[in-house]
Amino acid sequence: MNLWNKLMCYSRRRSPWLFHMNGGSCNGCDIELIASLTPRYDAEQLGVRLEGSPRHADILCITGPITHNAVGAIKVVYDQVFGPKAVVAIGSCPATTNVFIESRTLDGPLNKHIPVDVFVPGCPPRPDAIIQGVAKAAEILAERASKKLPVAPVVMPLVGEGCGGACACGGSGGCATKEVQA
Amino acid sequence: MNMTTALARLLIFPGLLFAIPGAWFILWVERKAVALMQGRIGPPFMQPFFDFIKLLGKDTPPREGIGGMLMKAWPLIAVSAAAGAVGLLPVLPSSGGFEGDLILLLALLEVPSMCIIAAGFSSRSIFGEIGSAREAVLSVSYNIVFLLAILSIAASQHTFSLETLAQLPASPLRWLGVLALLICLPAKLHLNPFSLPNAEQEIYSGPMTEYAGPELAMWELSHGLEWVAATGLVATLAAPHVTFGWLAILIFVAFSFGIVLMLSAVASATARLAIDTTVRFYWQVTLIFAVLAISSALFMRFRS
Amino acid sequence: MTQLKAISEKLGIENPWVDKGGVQWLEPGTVSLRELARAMNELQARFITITAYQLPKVEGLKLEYHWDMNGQLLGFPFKLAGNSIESIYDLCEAVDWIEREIHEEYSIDFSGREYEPLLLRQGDTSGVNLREEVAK
Amino acid sequence: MSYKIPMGPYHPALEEPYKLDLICTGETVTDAKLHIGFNFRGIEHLAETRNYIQVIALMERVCGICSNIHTLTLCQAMEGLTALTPPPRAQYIRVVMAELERLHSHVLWAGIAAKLMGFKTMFMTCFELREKVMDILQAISGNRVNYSMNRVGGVNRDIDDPQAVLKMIDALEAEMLRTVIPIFTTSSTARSRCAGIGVLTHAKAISCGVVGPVARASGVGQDIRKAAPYAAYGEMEFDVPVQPDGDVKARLLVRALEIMESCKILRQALSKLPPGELFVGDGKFDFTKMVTTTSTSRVEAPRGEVMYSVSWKEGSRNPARVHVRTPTFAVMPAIRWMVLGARLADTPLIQASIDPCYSCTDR
Repeated sequence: MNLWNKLMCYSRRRSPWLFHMNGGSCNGCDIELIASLTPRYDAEQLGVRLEGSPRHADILCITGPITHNAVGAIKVVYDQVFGPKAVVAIGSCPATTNVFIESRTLDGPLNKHIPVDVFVPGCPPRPDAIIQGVAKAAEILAERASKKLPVAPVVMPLVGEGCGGACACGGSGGCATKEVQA
Repeated sequence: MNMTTALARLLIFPGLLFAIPGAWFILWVERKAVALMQGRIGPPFMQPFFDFIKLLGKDTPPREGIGGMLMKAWPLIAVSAAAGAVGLLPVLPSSGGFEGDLILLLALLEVPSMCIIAAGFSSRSIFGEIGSAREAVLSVSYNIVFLLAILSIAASQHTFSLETLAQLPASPLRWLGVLALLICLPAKLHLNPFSLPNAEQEIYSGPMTEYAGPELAMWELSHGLEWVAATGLVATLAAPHVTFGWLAILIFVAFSFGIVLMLSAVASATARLAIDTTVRFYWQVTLIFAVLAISSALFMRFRS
Repeated sequence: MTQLKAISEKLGIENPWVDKGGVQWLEPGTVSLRELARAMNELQARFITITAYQLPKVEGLKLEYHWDMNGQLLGFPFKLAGNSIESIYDLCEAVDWIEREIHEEYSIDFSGREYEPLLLRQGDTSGVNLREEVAK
Repeated sequence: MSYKIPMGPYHPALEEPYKLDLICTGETVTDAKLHIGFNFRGIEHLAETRNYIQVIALMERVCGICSNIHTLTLCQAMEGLTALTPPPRAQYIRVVMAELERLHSHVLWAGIAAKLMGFKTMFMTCFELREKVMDILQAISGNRVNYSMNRVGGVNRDIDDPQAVLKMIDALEAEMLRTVIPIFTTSSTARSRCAGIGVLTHAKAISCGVVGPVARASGVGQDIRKAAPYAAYGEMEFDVPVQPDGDVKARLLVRALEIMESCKILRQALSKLPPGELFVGDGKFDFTKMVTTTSTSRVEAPRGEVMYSVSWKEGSRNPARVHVRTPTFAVMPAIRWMVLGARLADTPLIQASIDPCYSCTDR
């Protein structure tokens, strides 16, 4: 690997620009994504910038269980992002459709439509978990540039206390059930 | 000025070799200053450099036909014009120069915003077009003040040579001119409260919406160079003149730095104004400034 | 209670209100929908919502109209004959979206108004919440 | 020449998808068309397939900002069905949670409004303030967004340390009075973006049936907490701020004053927190043994009145129907009247001034 490639890898890791898309989410993850840019968490320390146009972005952050109405838009936006690019699925919804499982107006999970690189679990994930996921995606971007290989999706560990719906209840609200039955 | 010094000024100092890192530095200072004022830590040093390199490594959007060629050309023209403008700044004492380089500098400084307008319209996106229309309205309104200020400075000291202007002691009228220039800078550099053409919440990224990858990197660079040239111009006119080389550079950098901090502070303390409020503001400033300039000119005439 | 009396007088009926869980209900069949909407307009009551219920097969669909009068929740159930009921959009602007939504979810036809395009799922067919549709 | 500008569905000004087609002449809006449904998850229908415990977890996820309000309203409606009355401590804890949620929602809104005015520093300040509330919410419930505090017949968790909450309220109130309110009301750039913009007249507010802060900013003084008290609101003393102007500034002021009122309510509720049980009815009720019946419940959410109608069928574990009327659903059609004649640059702010929540609207 020559010097230019090394510099490029390093730059990619240091400068992830995000485009945020809501695939029918309840708002929780979206607000937590915004919160991760604010003084308490300040994702700009990692060079993160929330961009207004998908053309400028490197990382596509998608929240929500992917409604029928959102599928087309998500595919269009995915194509509008120029490579190399990565997709971060924020929250349990894009990964499994969460509590909305079996809904007939959904067309999830997300990886049915576009390849996902990083799953950030949680309902919603904490802002620090989101930042961690974005940093991981930036790493994947750099790797992809050097090896030109598809990288298997990464599932981030759950950050913080409490289940918040991210547990293995399969979206049936089973955790609440257990608490009442116990 | 002979060919060698001209090339050296354009390419080495204060031209490209100095100006590009300078542009990245100023972009970083601006982001960092805003972050600190918001109680954040902000981007790491060299962040604009990493952004630039990363954008160079991204895929280039396919562009076809004359429109596509033009779209590719606009950022390059903007970068060269801005770099040329930086090259004209008389940072070093007795670095040479010619009568009328102030006019050329003004013309070159205007090129990037013309390019933005053209780029927005040739992108054929509705948001680009609105952004360009806003940029056009904005540039018409602030440029009157901008040109008036420069003209009054030049006229009061009977020269259109930046070099000579930098060596002459500042007159009260020049301070007035510098103040007017400072009022114009936020609009020229698309900062709050006049960040209309790139108002993300209304029209995505305005004229830049359709740009990506290396082309976007060029736009970022031209924006940084505009910063260097515009703050440099004000610094040249405002800074005291010294004959010692290194000290001159130090003073120039310190003044530019101060102006960047000031503009960032204003930007972080204000909300974005609507276009009609902006235009009204600049017309008011124009009026006040015109009255002041005429009265002080008359005053000087009577005194002499 | 004086409010309820005022409504009764306006509608020209006896006082047949039933209190159930803090809601004052008017028994179905007492008053026509458009008359009710007009009376509510005159009394400056605030329209809240319509709730649609799918009753067991033979009984069909039921709509509950809710108005608020100075904090008192008023309920007016209407059983549907077949699949259609009069629209009160021309009398009450606030009813616009909820009528569109109910048309979309239960295929109920509010006669006398347009509801294209669909509110929630443009380009889809109406009746997404009907149980017969689920079976398919 | 008039032209059409599509705003959205995926627009940087909006956290959520929703489409506003603006017909403009120059920079002036002459007509607007609203399209929603990008978030339509069919929750009402989904609720019919969930049992009486799962449905609470499901309804919590109607909205990520006012998640507690949705479970509160649902649990109240289900308590109406089962004739259970939560113990006094639970009622007070419900008030505390609802008001904490109102605080974080209103501060969040102030931040988003500042962002839409291009006022990034104010946005950051508001979000930093909001983190204070989020800390308390996390300390009480263990989570930042979905608290799962409510259950049929009471609440799940206790408030262990009321003093910590009181301390946070003092800090928040001081900061609001010191920076946020003065800046929004006196900063000339902020004022020029708010005053006289997006006016909804009193008459239009009534005919559109708008609710919550939007109605109160148009001079319609209705608040479910006062008009039909639920939980422990009957025992609280507070005012309902009403502004007559109907513009963005009035909505801003109403919400700012409501933050103050919320602090007042929280202080009362926390100081009077009665001792006792957290919930009743554990094992005493069985939804499958209930007769066919319907119950409604109304609650004043941060954005206005939420109404739930829940009906249960005899012998069923699942609700027969859950209908949710969210505040944004009632307020959104009024956007059309607010943006008419406005400048294009003001439309994002106007649509945000109703504090829209599309995930609530679409369900």
